[in-house]
Amino acid sequence: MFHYFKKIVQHLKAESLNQRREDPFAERPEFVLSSDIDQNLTKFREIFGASNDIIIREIVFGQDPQVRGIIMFVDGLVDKKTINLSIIKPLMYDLRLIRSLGNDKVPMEQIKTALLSVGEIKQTPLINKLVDDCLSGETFFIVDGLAEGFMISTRAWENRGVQEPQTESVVRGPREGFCETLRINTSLLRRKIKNPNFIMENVEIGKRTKTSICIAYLKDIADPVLIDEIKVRLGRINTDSILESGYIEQFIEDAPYSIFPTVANSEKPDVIAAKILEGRAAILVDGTPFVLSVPMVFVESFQTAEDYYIRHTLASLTRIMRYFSYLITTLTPALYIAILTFHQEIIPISLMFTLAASEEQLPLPVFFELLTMMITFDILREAGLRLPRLVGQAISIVGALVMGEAAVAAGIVSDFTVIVIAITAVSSFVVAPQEGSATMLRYIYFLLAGFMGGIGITVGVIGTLIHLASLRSFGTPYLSPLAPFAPCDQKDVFIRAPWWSMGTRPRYMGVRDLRRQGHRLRPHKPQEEHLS
Amino acid sequence: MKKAAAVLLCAVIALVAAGCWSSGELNEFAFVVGVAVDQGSAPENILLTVQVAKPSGFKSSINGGGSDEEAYWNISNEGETLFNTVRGFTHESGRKLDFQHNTILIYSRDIAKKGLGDCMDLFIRDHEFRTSTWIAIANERAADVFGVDAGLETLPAVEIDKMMDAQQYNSQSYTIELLDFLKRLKSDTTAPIAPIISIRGEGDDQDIHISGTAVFHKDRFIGELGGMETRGLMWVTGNVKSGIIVVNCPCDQGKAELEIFQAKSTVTPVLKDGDLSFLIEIKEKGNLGSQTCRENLAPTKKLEALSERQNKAIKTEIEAALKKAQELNADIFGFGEAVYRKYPKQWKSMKDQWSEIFPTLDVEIKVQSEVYGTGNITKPVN
Amino acid sequence: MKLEKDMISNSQMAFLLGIYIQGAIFCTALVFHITSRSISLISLTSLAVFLTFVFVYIKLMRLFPGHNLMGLNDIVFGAYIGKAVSGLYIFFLVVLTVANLRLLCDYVVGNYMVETPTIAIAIVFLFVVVWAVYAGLEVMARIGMLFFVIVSVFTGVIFLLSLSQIEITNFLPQFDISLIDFVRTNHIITTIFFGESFMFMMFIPCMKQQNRLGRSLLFGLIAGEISLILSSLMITGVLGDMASISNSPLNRVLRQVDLGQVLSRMEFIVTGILTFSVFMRIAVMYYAATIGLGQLLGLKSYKPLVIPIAAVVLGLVVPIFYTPSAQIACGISTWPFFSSFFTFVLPVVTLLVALLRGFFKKREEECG
Amino acid sequence: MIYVVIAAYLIIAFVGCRPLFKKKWWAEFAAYLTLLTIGFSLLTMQALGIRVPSIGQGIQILMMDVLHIGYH
Repeated sequence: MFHYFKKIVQHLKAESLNQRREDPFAERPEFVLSSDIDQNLTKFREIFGASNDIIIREIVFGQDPQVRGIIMFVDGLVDKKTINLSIIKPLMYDLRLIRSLGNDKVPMEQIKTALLSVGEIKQTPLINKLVDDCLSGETFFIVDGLAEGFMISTRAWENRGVQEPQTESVVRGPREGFCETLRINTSLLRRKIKNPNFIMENVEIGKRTKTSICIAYLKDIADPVLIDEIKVRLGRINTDSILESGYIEQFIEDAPYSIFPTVANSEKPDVIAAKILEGRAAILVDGTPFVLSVPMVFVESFQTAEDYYIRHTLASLTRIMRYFSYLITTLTPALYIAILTFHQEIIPISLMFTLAASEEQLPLPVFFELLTMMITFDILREAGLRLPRLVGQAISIVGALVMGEAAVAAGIVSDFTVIVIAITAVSSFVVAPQEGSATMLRYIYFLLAGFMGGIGITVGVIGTLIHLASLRSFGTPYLSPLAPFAPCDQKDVFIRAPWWSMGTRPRYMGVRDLRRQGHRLRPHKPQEEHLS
Repeated sequence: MKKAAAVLLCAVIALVAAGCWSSGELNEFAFVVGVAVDQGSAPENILLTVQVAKPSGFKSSINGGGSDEEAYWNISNEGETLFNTVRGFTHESGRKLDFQHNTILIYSRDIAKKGLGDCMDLFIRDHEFRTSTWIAIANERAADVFGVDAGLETLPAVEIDKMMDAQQYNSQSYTIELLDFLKRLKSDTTAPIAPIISIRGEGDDQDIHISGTAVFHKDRFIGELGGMETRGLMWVTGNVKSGIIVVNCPCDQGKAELEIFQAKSTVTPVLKDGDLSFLIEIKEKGNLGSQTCRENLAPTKKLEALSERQNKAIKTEIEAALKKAQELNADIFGFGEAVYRKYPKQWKSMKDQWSEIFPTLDVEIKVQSEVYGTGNITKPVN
Repeated sequence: MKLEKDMISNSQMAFLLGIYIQGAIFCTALVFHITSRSISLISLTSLAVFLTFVFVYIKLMRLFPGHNLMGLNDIVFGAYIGKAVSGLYIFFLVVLTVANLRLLCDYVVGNYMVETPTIAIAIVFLFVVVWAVYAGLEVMARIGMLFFVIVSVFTGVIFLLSLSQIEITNFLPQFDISLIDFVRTNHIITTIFFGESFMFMMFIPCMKQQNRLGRSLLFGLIAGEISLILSSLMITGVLGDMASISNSPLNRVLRQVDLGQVLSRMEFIVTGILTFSVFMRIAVMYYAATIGLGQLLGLKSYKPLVIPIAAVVLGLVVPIFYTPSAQIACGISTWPFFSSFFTFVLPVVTLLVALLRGFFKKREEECG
Repeated sequence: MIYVVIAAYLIIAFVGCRPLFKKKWWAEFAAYLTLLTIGFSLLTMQALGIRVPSIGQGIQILMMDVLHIGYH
């Protein structure tokens, strides 16, 4: 008890101290280039230290006043060919063509405009800016006697080609997936939505990693309040490293303690484009193929890309089956335990005796037996994921089959338990985005059912619905087309209405322009034309 | 963080507080499928026989091996009152009896004669019993009924349950659920009825036979209806779903069997200035099932003659049931209720004298049957 | 002056009232002890009777826009008596919550979890009710809408399933009950099924469109009433006279209703679904009690009050009635009068006093 | 059983009062504590087996015997 109070006193003291400790991430002091090139040289050597992939090349150019210049770049991040052909070559050979230079100073303006045949050139005296850009793939070129350095964009590095993403495989629909470079991802999106209103704003987050993050949205559709809210939340992130969009997701999401995700992510450009066209905003993070999309609603995780490409009848049926499989994966173990231990009268007579027979010689009570099977299943799933592709496949198949059969044969587990576990296992993969919440819910309901039977499950379901209804994702209620009931949004929830009838965008996001299509687009036979 | 910790703590307290009070593993229960109540050795005692399913018996039958040992186990216990005999079973079997899966409730004839009242209350009050179980009266000792081998099923009680369902195909016995029996028991005038189970044959080729109906006055067994009278009763109460009526052919050289498809009955009390009479109308649709005479019964004239005879046959059955009921002075048809429904005010005065009015009640019976098909062939082969 | 910040739309309020009325499904046990034949007809007449009181409530709300029931009392009765009347209301709300929670626990313990003590079930349900009340009115309105759809669908399905077992003969002698019984059943249904929704006066100021109050409340009442009528029809049809002697006729019917061998014993799942509506009923009552108390004590927010009142309710659940049948006996004989004093007499008195004060003030201005 | 009740009382009182104490909401603080003590005293009485006055019975007696209102 005493220890506890001591901790509280320390906590109070630390709190008062906190205001005075200076913020570790304050901006670094600003340095400016000097006109003497040797001084600059020593400054850069001191900044970059001993890393050998940074190349500092001294060149001499100009005819009568021999001028010294320095070119600096990071080997591997730049395209060597452009540096040699369009920077060094013109400086060394072509300079002599511009004879008409009169005065003694080096004609920097003329070099920049007439000589260096490169796309983008920026000028800046600040060393920090120079260093940051140099490390992200630009080459910079300074000249003796001039206090400004040139930034020439020559970014080109090895990156993974545009391949089919592993996580969301699709039977029908585009197969391209995002890759690690931000510029390629934005180009993939730009190819999908060729519209000047499609804005991509860049933000730089992460003191040490300087990851560039791009907020993509449609100016005339997305709700400006949403965009400002995203910027505010991104602005609040004060961390030194952003390596994956998951960091961003956990920093900006609405309910950090909730088991339900409130920020959606996807690897496919067509999915993200569809979400942007619906009025959502996408957040692309450099260095990861997973793009976030906010706001997210619970119903969104039951919609897959393919639902919108195949015909609406089959799409609606598969979507309803997804809802059922989510219920099955969360509730079956709990119901099995509740029925077996609390409400035996539910079981029909014929099933009753085969069940009792199989439960007869088992050592463990049903609760622990099912618990062990559930835990083994989760271990198997994790093992299957973590191991390299070939071995992973083998593990999950071998594990499921052999272990299940052996356990039944050895008489540790009844065959009904294996069936229940198999059903829950299979149906847990159907709703991929909610797999995390499904596993958590399964264990929560299982414990409740173990202790209180049917009542436990009822209380669990009511509690989950309360939690879901109180969640918000960027201002949009989490169960929004269902809980605050919007009748005309129901066309895309349980069933996917045919395309020609999906006239308006979802209303729950406060979208500015609701109309998505014209009216009366139902395809009809030619002779019907003049009848109506 | 503090708030989350507090909420979690409350959750755990709530969970543990609930605890697992009324949970029980499957192997802690002995599942009862049939209950039989008999007269105990001493006059006021009751002998309770219970058929319990033995799970091990099922195990071997699943993976193919013939199960020599029975899949059920009959235990019986004797005591004055019902509930403490039920609890007394712990002397016999280590597991607690679980009546949730009980399908059949059999009373022996002598217990029924003495009165079911005192050994019925438990089956309504306890939360484990369901009112959708069958109720039946055994001709001799109810315990023996559970001893008979189960024929197609693994448990005799389940076999009886299936037979009770099958009775609707020949409408020879009025199968009734506990709820209907209690409804009749509760009403002042209607007489409760229950099917009769008897065992035929001896030694190991005994089999269960369900036929006839037992009639009660309040909760005492007073009489019995034969197969034909039961059918007459079912015509009136409209419970006939299918069955066979045997009539003589129009040419009187053989028999024709007509299958009943659909039967509807309306019972209307008629009260004309004080004296009460009943009108029973039966509409029946049937089909010519088979014939032994050589005559060609296909033409409609012949079919009408057949339906004429069928009307007479149905009428005789109903009259037989009526005569037997009036003999026993037991309103098994629910006439009293019908009068109450139609003339509530007058019923108040007639209610007490109903036991006098009913035996001398005149009932007019109108039957309108229709034979509309002769199956696949028109004329008999030879 | 009201403590509640978030506003809910009219349709959400209507559905909340609908699920609230459906929550009275376990109270049908009370009514069937007197007569079992003409319950559904009587509930129609009692709905008509209650409509007159709905106009009283709406008139009261129109007189003082922006004030809920507790704020009203201070204005109408002045400071001290107003506080006393609000105190009475809150006492009645707490007793109501405890009685309904007790009814739910007895139903569950009586039929499914026999050896579990009532307090354990009460703790579990109260935990979820506290969670819902903590989440606020808007969240409750949202779940209310969801639960309303689920419960209505299930009641409809069960009714269809039981159609095969319903006998018309159980209904027929419709009006042969004595006048006293008729008035008595009417009184019970009006107070217990509908009267106890008087606390919606606490939420009327939170509705967005104040002009179309009547329509949404009426819709909620009728929507809730439909599924109550369906279930009472089902009970009367299947059980007939047996309904009057069983403690919980609803459960006996659910056990009787079956469809072939598979669906034959689903009553524990159906009861789970029906508990949704009773949960919502208890949550709304509990919420009204906390809001009222918060306003009475002049607190800044009702949230700190939620857990203490849960403790009080928990303390009262077990001792409020000694046995379930004692609750039913009290429910039949004295409870209607006790609750109609609060739900009908007090609001009418408040309205009269308000009108009189309004009348005197106008006279003073004229001649003063 | 009594220890569980007292332990629960202490935990809930401590966790609930601390934020109110820090935010200096004295009215809520007082209301919180009084109601909590009432509730838990009822619970402890039940846990100790003391016969708690039952409201239902009170209503019944009040209405039936004192005011003679009620259906018989």
